[in-house]
Amino acid sequence: MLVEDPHPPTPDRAPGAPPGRPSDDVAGPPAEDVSPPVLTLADREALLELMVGMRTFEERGVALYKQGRTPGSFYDGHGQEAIPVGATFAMGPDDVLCSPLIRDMGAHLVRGTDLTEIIRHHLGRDNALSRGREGNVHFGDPRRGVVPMVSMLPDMFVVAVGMAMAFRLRGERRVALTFFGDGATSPGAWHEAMNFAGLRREPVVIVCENNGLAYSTPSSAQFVVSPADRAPAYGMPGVVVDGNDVEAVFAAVHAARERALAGDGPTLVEARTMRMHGHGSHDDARYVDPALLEVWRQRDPIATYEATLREAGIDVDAVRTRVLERLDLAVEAALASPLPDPARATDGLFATEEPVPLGRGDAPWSGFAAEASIGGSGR
Amino acid sequence: MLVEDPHPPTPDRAPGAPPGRPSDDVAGPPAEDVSPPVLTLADREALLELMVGMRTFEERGVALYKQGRTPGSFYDGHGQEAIPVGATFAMGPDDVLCSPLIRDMGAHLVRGTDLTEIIRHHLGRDNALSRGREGNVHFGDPRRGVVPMVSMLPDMFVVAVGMAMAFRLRGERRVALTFFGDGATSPGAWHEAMNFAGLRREPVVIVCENNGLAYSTPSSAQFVVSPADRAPAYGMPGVVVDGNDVEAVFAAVHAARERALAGDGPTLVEARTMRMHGHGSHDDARYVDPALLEVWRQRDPIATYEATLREAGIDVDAVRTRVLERLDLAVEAALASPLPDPARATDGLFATEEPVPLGRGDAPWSGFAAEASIGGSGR
Amino acid sequence: MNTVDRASAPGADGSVGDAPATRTMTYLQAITDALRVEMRRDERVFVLGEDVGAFGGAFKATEGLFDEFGADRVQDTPIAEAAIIGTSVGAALAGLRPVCEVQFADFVATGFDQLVNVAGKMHWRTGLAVPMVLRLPSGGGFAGGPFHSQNPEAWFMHAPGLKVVAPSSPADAKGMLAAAIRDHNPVCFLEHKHLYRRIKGEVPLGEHVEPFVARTVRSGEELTIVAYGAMLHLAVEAAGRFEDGRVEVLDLRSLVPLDEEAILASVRRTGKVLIVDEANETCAAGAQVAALVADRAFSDLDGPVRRLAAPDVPIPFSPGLEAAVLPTADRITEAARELLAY
Amino acid sequence: MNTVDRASAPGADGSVGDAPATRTMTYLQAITDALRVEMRRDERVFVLGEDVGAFGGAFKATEGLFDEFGADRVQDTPIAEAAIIGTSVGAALAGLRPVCEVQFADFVATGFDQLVNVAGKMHWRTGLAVPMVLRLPSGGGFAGGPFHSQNPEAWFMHAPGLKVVAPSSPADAKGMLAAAIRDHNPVCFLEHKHLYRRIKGEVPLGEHVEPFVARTVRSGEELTIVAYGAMLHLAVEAAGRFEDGRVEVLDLRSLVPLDEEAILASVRRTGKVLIVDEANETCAAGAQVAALVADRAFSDLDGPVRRLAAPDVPIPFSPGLEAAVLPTADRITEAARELLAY
Ligand SMILES: Cc1ncc(C[n+]2csc(CCOP(=O)(O)OP(=O)(O)O)c2C)c(N)n1
Ligand SMILES: Cc1ncc(C[n+]2csc(CCOP(=O)(O)OP(=O)(O)O)c2C)c(N)n1
Ligand SMILES: [Mg+2]
Ligand SMILES: [Mg+2]
Repeated sequence: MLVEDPHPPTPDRAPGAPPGRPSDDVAGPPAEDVSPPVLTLADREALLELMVGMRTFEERGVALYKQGRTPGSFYDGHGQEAIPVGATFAMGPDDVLCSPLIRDMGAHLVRGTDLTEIIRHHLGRDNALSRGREGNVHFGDPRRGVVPMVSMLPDMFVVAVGMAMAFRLRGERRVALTFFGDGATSPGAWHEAMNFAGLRREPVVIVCENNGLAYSTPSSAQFVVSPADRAPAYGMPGVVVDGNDVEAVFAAVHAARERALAGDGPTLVEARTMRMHGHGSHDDARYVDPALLEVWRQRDPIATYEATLREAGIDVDAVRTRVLERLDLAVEAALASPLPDPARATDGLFATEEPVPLGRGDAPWSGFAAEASIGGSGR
Repeated sequence: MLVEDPHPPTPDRAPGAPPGRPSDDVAGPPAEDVSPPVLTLADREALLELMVGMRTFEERGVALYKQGRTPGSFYDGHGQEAIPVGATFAMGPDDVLCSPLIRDMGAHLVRGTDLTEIIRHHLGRDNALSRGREGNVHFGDPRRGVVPMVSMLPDMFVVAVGMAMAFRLRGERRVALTFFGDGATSPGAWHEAMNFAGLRREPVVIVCENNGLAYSTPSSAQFVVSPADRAPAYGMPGVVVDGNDVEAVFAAVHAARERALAGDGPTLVEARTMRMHGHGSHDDARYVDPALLEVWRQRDPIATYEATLREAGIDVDAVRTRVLERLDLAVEAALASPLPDPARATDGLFATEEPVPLGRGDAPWSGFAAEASIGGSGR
Repeated sequence: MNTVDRASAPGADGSVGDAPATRTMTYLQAITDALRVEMRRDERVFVLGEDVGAFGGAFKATEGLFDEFGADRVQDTPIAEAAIIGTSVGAALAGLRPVCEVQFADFVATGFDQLVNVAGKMHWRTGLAVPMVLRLPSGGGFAGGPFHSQNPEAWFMHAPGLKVVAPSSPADAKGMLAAAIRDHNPVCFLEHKHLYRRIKGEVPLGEHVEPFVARTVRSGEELTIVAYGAMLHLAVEAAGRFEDGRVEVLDLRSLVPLDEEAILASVRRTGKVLIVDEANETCAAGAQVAALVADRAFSDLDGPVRRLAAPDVPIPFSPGLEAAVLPTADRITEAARELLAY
Repeated sequence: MNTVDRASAPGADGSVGDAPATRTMTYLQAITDALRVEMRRDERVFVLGEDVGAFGGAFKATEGLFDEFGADRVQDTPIAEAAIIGTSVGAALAGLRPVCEVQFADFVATGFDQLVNVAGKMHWRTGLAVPMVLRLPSGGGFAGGPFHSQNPEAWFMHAPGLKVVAPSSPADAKGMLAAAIRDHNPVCFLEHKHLYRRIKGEVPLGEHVEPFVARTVRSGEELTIVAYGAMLHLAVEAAGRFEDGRVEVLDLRSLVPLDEEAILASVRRTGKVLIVDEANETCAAGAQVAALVADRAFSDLDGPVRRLAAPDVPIPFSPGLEAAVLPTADRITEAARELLAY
């Protein structure tokens, strides 16, 4: 029954709010009393290794594509590695990623998805991730809690909100992490997802990768107010972070996750960065001023972090060597893989068996080691 | 070529902005130096008459529906008359309404649409507005610059932005006025329309009728932040106005129109009111607390305005009498009208002739009398 | 036996050996009953949509559920069909079984992308199941006009990965909704608004599940009328105007999967077919059935493959116009007569 | 004459008395040419879409237009298909003639509601014309995968009020796009991505308008193959494998309006028909053509109404899988052979 004044002043809590949730601080910043997460030296080395892994993989991917060995298209996130890596590093094993997008190869690496399978997928070979039915960035690893994306932007954000709702309804201690670009804030689906997430305080962590471009279109032709500044319009905080600083991304996403786990709802983390390559490998991006690229190249997330870690005593060259060795083996194995069987192209349109729950992903951050297992289900 | 920093601070003007527009004050309040519009005694009497006309019509409409003479459904805007009347009263003859919705009968009256045709339309008789193809609130009068609505909320807002774009591109001095309810801010189409309007500074005047309810669902279960407070997220001002005060609505919409004509873009006017009847005549709205309705009944837009005008010397009883006489005649004529010819149900799916431009509507505000004609095209 | 105000109703297949207890219900009550029974049976099932909570939905299909199951399992949503569908996909991926109500089937167009591109393609692409139901109050016949009368099922049929069902009787409404909820795939459940309160029938109490196959509602040797949803009742009425044993009526019940064998078996036997659709004619479900028959029953055909459907215009509001557009028992009878005489 | 890498192309109807000057163009160049010519001719025409401005569009269909016509008439939009379509409806109502580009036809699902409910129904409901064109780069064949290969035309055919056309040759691409722009109705213009750079043909310079009717591309007496878009080329290739004069190929070119008389005339003469569709089979354009033939050409049919289409699954990415799903010249040949032998 409608008894309250129909026009509650912003941002009072709606009576429709989920029970048992605190009603303060809806649109405020993340709680200040959360102690900042500690990154050990091993964590930091892992972060570097994951970023280098992403870049090395993608460089090889570009090469394979240009050699004509990869059908369709190839997309990379050169210069944006800190975002998928830093954000996913803050996720626990039972958290889900829904979904890593076009610049987020590193997220898959953090979760531990097999590199050979990923390359098989790109090459259109038979593989455990997509059976050749999908290509380029359209893959995930449900066994590791990673839901594959669809192209339509930002549909998977809506889906992530629904996953988070399920976690909330069941009282589980887990969050859904979602990624999208600056351009993906323009479709109506973004608004609906933001609104549902904010209204119902779903435990969803929202990472907007603002690289200033949507294909050839600059952000300035997408919106007048930046994504983080729009978050309060949905009763959630928006946080801007340096998207080229992997530790900063980790910290911001970690705080957002804590907030979600505490029942305080979603946070939009806007990670600012620059797309350093074309939209895809087919695009020379001549519409971007080389001088601007040069400015950002000075801020390369890997080079700067390497310098920091080298100073901290880490053997960054060994990291690179390890990564390259793994990659070489994976590429070799993938290139030797068979193509999928055309006779099976049409099977499995419908599910005929009780669905298998999503599995748990790798959660390499040392901070999780101490934590008790939080009840995820295997796959 | 992308040369600017991809992350301009909010709310700097985007380089994609239409040329020749001032770049200040994007998200600020309407300019203060616009002198408030003057309402003559005749204007005020007209406002009252239009509100009374709407209410009287709708009460008769409910009766006809309950008598089973009106097929389908019937919706009314009892208690919200000040909004469509006040807002449309601020429109010039060449402005378009796209579109009056479910609570906006008064808008049609301001534009001068023939009452008998409207009743014919409701009754499913042959009529000039819809030929019986549409019913209840689905009508407009293109000859008077009023585009009929569709049900899908808030699709016509998107269309209004497109009409405004055409006016801007052709350099015409006219605006598009659009209406929608609080609930209609949840669909993705709302976001896309707000974003296009704000980004391109379209001359569109946006009236949100916040009556606290979307069917049975209170606003508090639709959003956490009210529509006016969301407008700045799109680089446009949001203004809250008492939706039960017809002169306040008129003034706010007048200011929004001036702002749009000056090239400063859209304004969202949130008119706060209360839905005093059910969602439609089929709905007893038992989900609304009677005490809350009683509070709002004290603020009835017609009763309070009548009191004011009576004090100002206007013969309000004569107004009621005039309205009723016109209505009786119109109902009688409509009930005597023939049904549409079933043989013609399928004709005219496609347009085969050069489209006829929208016509000019009545613009009864005395302030327009002095203004020169602004180049609209007849129909 | 179902009753219907102006048509004899299709028989429920009645003769079960250990027949469960039944009760007379309207089509609408049968839907509510299915929701209640399935929600009691499986705590993963929840409903969401506009005004489905305490209000019980625009048509009262969820009446009583909020009181019994609470706000978490009977969720009022903002007006946002893409989010209703998209969050349901997410909830389904996370192991729940959402049943969404779209207030009128017409509004599904605003959530179309989530349905066809996300829900429909998920399993084939990724192996992930999306067990969810989209309840779509559809159809005309009550002066709903162009935006409250649509029959969008053909759009879904042309979107691989969606199941599409359209019951015509109360017992089927219950049994097929239960089956849809238990299905591991996204199911578009077309419930016909004009049948909600107009038809009553015996409905099994407790658990009741109907498979997604066609059913012969009336047997005949000379002509097969294929129909589903509200049109089934008109087809039965029309068939009843001919001598017993001449006109067979097949209730498709499920459009995806389409019970091709049942259609072909009937048409091969009768040699003639009339396909009735309430939807707009071009590329409707009936076109698919016609194409199927024209290919795979060709050698048994003794006459042209006839269709009756709404012409390709929106559904008009004014009752006289609407009646001119929607198929009627008279027009079905007329077409049947012509075919029988062919 | 058009050329195509692996198939003989459909003939342009060539033999015009006072033939205008022509130039060899790709299908894509022909589209750009149509836009340029029509924009020069009518200042109400403007284009909008994602990246269509200085960048020239994802496929470069609008290349050069921004430089010639400026930002007002070649508008980059945010990623928002509903707004692209909906603001176009508004601009059309206000007297302009928008031509929207949807970056890939697949994304039209996100703007579906504006298209089917607002644009499509407007004229019949209100008498207001909505002259606009939706350019939809569609189709597969290049490892685009499930979200970059779709053929959504049947959805539009089932939405009254939309015209739907799908040219197969450069000359038609130009002439039919010009006709779409001059049409007073919303027109879905399906341009096949796989034809963009693969086929070339002679295209009339300057103004060139093609009506929305079918065209006989190859004459024959024993079998009609009905196709459109990319499939037309495969049909011509397959027909060429039989002796001259046996297999007729009809290029539908327009799906709404559907040139029923041309289809019926051909099938009545040949007595057999094979309908080829790149889209998913169920409720596709081909189903409508089959239903039409099975009803109105029944007495002239000498064999079953055969269809070839993509099975009801998303279009796979891996080239071997994709080839297994899309119709090929070989499969068309095989089906034609069977029918000829029937
Ligand atoms: C609904 C929809 N429309 C259009 C596209 C085509 N498209 C693919 S990526 C892209 C640009 C995305 O920009 P952004 O979200 O900023 O991500 P970025 O590429 O910069 O990482 C576009 C327009 C799409 N994927 N989805
Ligand atoms: C896209 C869409 N979904 C659902 C509906 C059904 N519907 C009609 S009116 C209404 C409530 C509208 O609320 P609001 O916008 O606040 O307007 P009000 O009725 O209060 O004037 C709903 C849900 C619709 N018209 N459009
Ligand atoms: Mg971007
Ligand atoms: Mg409201």
